[in-house]
Amino acid sequence: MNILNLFVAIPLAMLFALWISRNTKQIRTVMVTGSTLLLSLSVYLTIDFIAQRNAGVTAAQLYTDSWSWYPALNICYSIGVDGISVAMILLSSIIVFTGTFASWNIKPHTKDFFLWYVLLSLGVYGFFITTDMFAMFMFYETALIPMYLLIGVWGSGKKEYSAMKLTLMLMGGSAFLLMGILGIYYGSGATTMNIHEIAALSNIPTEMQYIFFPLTFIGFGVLGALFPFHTWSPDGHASAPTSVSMLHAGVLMKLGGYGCFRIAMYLLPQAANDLAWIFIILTTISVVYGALSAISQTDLKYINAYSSVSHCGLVLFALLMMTRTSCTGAILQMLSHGLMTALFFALIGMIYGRTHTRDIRQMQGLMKIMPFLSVGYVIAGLANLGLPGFSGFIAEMTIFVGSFMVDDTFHRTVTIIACTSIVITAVYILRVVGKILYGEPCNEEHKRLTDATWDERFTVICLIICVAGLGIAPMWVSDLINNGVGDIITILRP
Amino acid sequence: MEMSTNLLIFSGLALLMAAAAIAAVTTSRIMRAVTYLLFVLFGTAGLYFMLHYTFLGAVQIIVYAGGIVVLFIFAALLIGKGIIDVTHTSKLRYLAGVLASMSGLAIALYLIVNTTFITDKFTTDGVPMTVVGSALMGTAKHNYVLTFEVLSILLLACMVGAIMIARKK
Amino acid sequence: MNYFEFFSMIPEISLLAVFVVIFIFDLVATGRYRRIFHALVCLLMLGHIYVCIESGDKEVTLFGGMYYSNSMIAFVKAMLVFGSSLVVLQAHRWLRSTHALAKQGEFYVLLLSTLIGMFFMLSARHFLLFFIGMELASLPLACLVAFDKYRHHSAEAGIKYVLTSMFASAIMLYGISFLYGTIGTLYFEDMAQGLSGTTMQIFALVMFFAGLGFKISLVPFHLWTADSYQGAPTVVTAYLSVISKGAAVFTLFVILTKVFAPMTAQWQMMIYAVTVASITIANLFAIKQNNMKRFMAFSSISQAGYIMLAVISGTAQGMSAMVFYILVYIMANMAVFGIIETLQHNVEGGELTREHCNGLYKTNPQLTLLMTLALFSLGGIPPFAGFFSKFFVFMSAFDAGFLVLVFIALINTVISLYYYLLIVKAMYITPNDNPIAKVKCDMYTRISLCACLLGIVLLGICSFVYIGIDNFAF
Amino acid sequence: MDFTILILALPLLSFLILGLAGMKMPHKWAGAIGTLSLTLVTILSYCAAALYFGAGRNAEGIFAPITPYNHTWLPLGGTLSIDMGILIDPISVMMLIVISTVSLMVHIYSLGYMKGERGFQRYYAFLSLFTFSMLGLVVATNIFQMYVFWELVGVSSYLLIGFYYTKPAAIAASKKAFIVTRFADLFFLIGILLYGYYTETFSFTPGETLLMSAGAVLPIALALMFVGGAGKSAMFPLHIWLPDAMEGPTPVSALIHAATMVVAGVYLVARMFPLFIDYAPEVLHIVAYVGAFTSLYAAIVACVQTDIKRVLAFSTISQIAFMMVALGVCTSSNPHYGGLGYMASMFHLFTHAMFKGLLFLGAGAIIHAVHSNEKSQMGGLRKYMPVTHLTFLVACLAIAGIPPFSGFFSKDEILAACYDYSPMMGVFMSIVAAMTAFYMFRLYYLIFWGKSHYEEQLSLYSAGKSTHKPHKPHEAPLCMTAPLVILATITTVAGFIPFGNFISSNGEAYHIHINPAVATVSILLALAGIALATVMYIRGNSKLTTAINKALGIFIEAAYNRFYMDELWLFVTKKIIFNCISRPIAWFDRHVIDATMDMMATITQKCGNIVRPMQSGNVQSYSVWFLSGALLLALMLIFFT
Amino acid sequence: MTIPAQFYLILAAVLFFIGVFGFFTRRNLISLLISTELMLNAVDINFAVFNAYSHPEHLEGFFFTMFGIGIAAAETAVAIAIIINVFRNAKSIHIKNLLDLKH
Repeated sequence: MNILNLFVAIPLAMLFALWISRNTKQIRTVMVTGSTLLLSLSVYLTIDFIAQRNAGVTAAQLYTDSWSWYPALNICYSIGVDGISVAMILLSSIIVFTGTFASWNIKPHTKDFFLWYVLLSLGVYGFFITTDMFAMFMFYETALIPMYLLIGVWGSGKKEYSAMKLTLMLMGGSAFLLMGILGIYYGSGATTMNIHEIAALSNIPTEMQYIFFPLTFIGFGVLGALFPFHTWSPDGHASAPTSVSMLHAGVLMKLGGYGCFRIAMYLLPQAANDLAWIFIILTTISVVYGALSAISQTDLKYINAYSSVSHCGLVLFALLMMTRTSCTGAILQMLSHGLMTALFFALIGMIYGRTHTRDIRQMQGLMKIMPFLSVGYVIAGLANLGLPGFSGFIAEMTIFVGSFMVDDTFHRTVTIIACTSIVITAVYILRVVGKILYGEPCNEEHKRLTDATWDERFTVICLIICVAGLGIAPMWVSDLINNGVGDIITILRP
Repeated sequence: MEMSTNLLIFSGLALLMAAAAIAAVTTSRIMRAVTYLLFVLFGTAGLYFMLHYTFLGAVQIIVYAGGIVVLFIFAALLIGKGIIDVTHTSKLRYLAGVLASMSGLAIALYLIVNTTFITDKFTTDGVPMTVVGSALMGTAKHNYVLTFEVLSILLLACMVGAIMIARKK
Repeated sequence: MNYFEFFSMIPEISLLAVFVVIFIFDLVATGRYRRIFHALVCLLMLGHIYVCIESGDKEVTLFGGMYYSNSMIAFVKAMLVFGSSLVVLQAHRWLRSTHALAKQGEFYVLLLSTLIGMFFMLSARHFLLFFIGMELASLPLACLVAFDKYRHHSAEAGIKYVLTSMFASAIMLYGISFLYGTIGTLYFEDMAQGLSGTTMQIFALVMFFAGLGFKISLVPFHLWTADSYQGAPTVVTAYLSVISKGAAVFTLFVILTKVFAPMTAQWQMMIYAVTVASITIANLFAIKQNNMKRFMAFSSISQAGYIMLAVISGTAQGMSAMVFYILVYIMANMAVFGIIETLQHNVEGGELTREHCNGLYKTNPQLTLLMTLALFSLGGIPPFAGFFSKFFVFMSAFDAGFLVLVFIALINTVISLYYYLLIVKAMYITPNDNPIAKVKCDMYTRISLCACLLGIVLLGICSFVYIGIDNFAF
Repeated sequence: MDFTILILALPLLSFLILGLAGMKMPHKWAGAIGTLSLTLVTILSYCAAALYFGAGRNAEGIFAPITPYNHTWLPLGGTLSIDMGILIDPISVMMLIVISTVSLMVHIYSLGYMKGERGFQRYYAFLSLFTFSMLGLVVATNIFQMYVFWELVGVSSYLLIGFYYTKPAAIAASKKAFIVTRFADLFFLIGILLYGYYTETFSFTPGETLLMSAGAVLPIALALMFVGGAGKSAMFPLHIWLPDAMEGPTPVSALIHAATMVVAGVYLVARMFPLFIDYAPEVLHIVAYVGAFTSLYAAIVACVQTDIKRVLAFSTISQIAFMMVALGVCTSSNPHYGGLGYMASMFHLFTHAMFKGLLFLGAGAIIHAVHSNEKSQMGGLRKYMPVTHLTFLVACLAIAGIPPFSGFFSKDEILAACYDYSPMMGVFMSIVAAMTAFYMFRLYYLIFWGKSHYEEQLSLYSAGKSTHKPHKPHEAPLCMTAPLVILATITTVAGFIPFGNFISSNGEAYHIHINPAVATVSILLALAGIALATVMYIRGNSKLTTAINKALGIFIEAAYNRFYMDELWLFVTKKIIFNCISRPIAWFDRHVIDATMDMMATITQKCGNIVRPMQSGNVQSYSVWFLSGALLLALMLIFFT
Repeated sequence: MTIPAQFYLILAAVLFFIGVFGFFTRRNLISLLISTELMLNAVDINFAVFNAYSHPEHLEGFFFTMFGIGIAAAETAVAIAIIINVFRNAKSIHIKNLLDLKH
């Protein structure tokens, strides 16, 4: 029995258990049990993975296994993880776990909410554990579609429009992606769908790579909020319910970066090298543009969504720099951004749940009313603007140092441009903190509001611990990632 | 001589059929249209006779002229005689119809004229009834007992369906 | 004169036996025996699935090469019988209604006769048998479309269907006549040698294709579809959209690859154009539809376009992808139609529109969920079967080198997703004070819906069905 | 020296305790925990200094740096990694002493100053955080660790400035401080990246060969780093945040914005000094010019401000600029007198921390007494607050450069170094020094001399012209005056520390020589400044003052408004960046990019309408389509194959 | 010497497209049906002619024509039944009364 299968099996079991559960208590029991199991399983996986690495196991992928699925089409259910996937699985587990608590009191249709929620996480886990392009693509789309209902039914604001836009744009992206995947499969001689075997073959003709690299990269890039395909993000995030925003920004957007790296760049290395400059320009725009857009927003979620555009842009940016350090930084940034944004969205959701507005012009002095949430918000903000001691700092620094290792004017220039985002980030974060948390409460109704409840506190504290933990002791996770990145980088930069 | 007689008969038939066909699709009264159709069907039977397919000609007269046209007449009478068919309701649609059918005709004629079919195997022997009978009843290649049986199912089903639809209760 | 050859056509003869049994039962049974009529038909048909599959292990060529059957064809027949059984299962409630009750027997008879016609269409290796099979499959269907005699819409749908059908068969026959004229035979295996792709043959090909395009309802031969689907009784619409279409697609594939093999370049180009048109135009229509059956009509046109992606490849892979697609399509579409059928009894006027679906989730959560899954499957969303079938179809077309076509189709999936989501949105999101009251399904419908649900969820994930199909291909 | 880890650990621990559990504690406990940990830190720092300097010089005649801890924190690939460790060398030890002393004083002082304030525990938590960060900064073993703590220092400063988070001015000031320094840090970061890439290490002492290969880039990297330092140390034009930062509690201003954090920039340059002097002397000159200009600018502005904390803030800017100048005028020609500026700068850093801390704490006591920052609310306070008055006077004398107070010695060395560099620079800086004396004594007189605001108000009240009974100023409690006295003592005697023995540019010891010419000139100038101030302000605003004000009207107005630098910055940020860049981008995103996506949907919908007539419901037109479609297909196939 | 086969084919084509023309332009259902009969009839002629002139070895065209006539009869029967039903429902067989289902 391969431990990785449990990551698919547990959500499946949860789906079934949810299906038969009758009341809220049972639903909560199922969710807490399931997500705790998943979390402990991923912690175990991480520890065991590191232990195996320390014991000198050098295979690129561990826990590999493969079952033939559609033999005629060379489709297998192949699984295996390297450091990157392990880190991502851990991240997903944390977000799923905390998201469960963040949606403790979700209404109405609690059961269905969690059904779709678990289906989404099933897709996410599946994507990270599989190494077969078909299975990856399947899980990828499985993770996308529940978003529609989660936003549409349980969201707020112009949720129908946002949900539709988000789904269609992401599905449009996956249309590109499917082209890319088929191109890779047939380009490599149609003998296998396993990404590692394709990489080992490395026989895709360069002209084909030129066609399919942009398709694949844009396909994943849409989910990674690549400029100019990012516009689903602000609307989608603004309308989504708390835990869905968390999961979406925290994990789902990471699928994009992961996919870009794992499939687009890994399997199409020549094109990645030759065409990277186009996407570097786009991602640089993403980084600065997202941050600048965030400055003048007035809706908390919009601010954070644009901030996500900026930060996720940085992920893709770093990946395209294609140095070992920058790619490690990119993965770190995924982790860090996942945790921080989840924290942010959780807090915004909690604040919104009380004030019923997200307009920063209508809130003031929340620090006095809800100190816990406000302090949490300040911490999240500081983490987001890259304060040392939090995860954002190590990720950004690794990225910048790594990107600076590419020694030519173009890359240097864009790196410096991307660096400016750290200043802009500070501007919009502090603007919000100053506007809504500080000052005297301006709204009489707000004065009667209460601070966080226990489940909310739990969510926030868990996430803060993770963000700080990653920021204070980055070495183990950096090592973990570095190993995984190395194999891909050797292909990209032979 | 023979040729010219044939040609004469053919031309007569062809002209008659074409004229009757045009009349059938342009006349404004249904009964007349049915009658013109009957002319065309008889003309077709005549063509079959010219091809020495006498059996086919007989079938044509019995089934078409005797069966189908009677159906038409019944229907026309049932629905009420004197239904006026107005041909020019929408000019645009009419024009589109004319254009489409004429271009279709043009293409078909062009292709027919420019394609060389094998046409030298014509004999005046005709088809003996025994050959027709055995082919209709045989199971070997170029025999048609299967289609015959399937057609019988088709007729049965259509009968059931038509009666079901047409009967009053 | 070996008339025992008739008994080697096991699926057809047994189906004919069922036909006769039902026909006689309808004539003689009265009173309480009639009550078991429906159950009897369902059982006989389900039993017939077994017969079809059993017959599939050997290859038979009968009547001097006019009839041919192998495991793939037997499987497709079984699939069609299965789909028809679903239709019959769902028809129970409708057949109980006063107008239909008197014609119950006719319904079964007509349905089975069309099924027999499709069987012959599938097994035909001669254009005459093919044509008669096709007519047998369409003419009684016209009666079924017009089955609700007292409903104007049903009659209108029926007349539109039958007139278009006759027009289409005339065009098709004209094409076939020229094929015959240039080749001199109508046996499939002999025709391939005589084909050389002359202009006349191209013309004949297109004319022939137009006739089948009518049955599959491909653009531009599709215009009858929406009207007939809307007007016909819902079960008949379901039958039209899945069974009739499935049989026609398979036949088209066989004829294109067997007969028109020398003209592959030409027909591929033809199907290319038709596919692009079908998917795109049907999608454009579908986003504007409000009536659910009409909407499903356009959805089915678009789906037909996707099936064409498998046809265009003309390979074994394409064939298995196509059959698998049809199977999955049967499941998903039957689920949707089953729900439409169930719901529309509770709707004033009997025409289900999207507004009626608003807020359905509150009152009928299970039906809503099934509907959602079915629509997701139609839209190609994993982990439901539709995703797999779509992926395989794309793969086969990609394999054959139609990259741009695949891309266009992929972009269109986004549009199609949009309109499927519109319905999901109506059911889940749009608020409604008076949603359709809680509906209780009868047992037959419930069985069929469960079968559909199982199919939607499991057909993709469990690969043995596809593997089985793949073993039969060519 | 292993115990030095405690110097970092204790404040961190106290921060964590206070931060996590502080809200549940009574105020006294919180203050006790903070102060106690700082006391221990101070003791440890002095021990470290004693042990380090007591161990004597090594064979090369220098105090060898000790690195008791250095661990990889974050490997960055290649030879690069971020290390965390502790570096003990003369300047870091000196900084340890400065920070722990001032911080301890501030901790004690705050017990009284902040008594009863809401968020008292939070205040101590932040103080501990700041102390931890600042200590971490000075003991950094490499430039990246420095950057890490640099950022932490910035954020603690942000938190402390915004301590009174309900006050709009405080919020704005904290934001401004953080963003301006962050902006400067961007350059610092890029400098570090350049430095790291070319020298293949982040350590302060890269290998010679690597340095040679990095030769061309090194000055750029160092210049960028200086920009970072300039931001933190409030050099023109990045100084704008510092005066506003006075919105924080006054002890915080004393600690962060006078004594310690703002000199981080100077410390940075001093830390990189060996590289500056050997590889980028031209950058050093830039440092000198920037410093000189800043010092003049700040001195002019300080002369006309009315808010006492602002005066002190500009005086801080000016004094830090002195230190920068001192570093900038160093040359590599002569081991000692070329590096005199370095020593002088460090010396001034030390003495300035003490007397400026003292000034701020004194100002705090005054504000505490009169509940205002404005000079107009003060006057004649010497009767009411004798201790504060005396200690304040000591500090003023020190900053003005009157012997035997410590400021004289350090400033004199700076001036000497300036004269060595170029007479122009010397004269220029001497004038600034004179202005320093002038504005400090202007401040002193306006606070402690002249008519008492309290008495005026009282007489108005007793005459019935005012309904508001004024509050009588009173001397601060012991826990506030004690730090004043301690710092005054240090200020008085610190000048006699043989600083050159401990700190010099190349590590070798030497004796400080007072250059009699320079000393005389500077004393005379200082006295002149004091005399002018005395004439003008001892009795409040004299006629002379009014006359001068009139003569220089516009100029004074401009100076009072800090030469509109803030407005300029505001224009750039608010008008240009916010209104002309950010808003258009946000607009562009919604109305162009997003609209394009929406437009695709709309076009699809429109196409849906366009094709609709095709489905007319007329079976004949269906057939027309049918046939035309078939014919078109046929024609297409015929023509294209 | 016989009549060229093309003559027959041209005649059939003319008849066929006259039928098509009728189908496109007539306005009542029975006329439409009559037009389709014309078309089917033309096709039958084609088959018979091809059999007689081009491929007389087997009787494929012959039988096609024969079965075609049968099928045409069946089609007509069904179509007329439905037309009668339409008439019952709408009291008219004019095509303009059959426009309920559209768009």
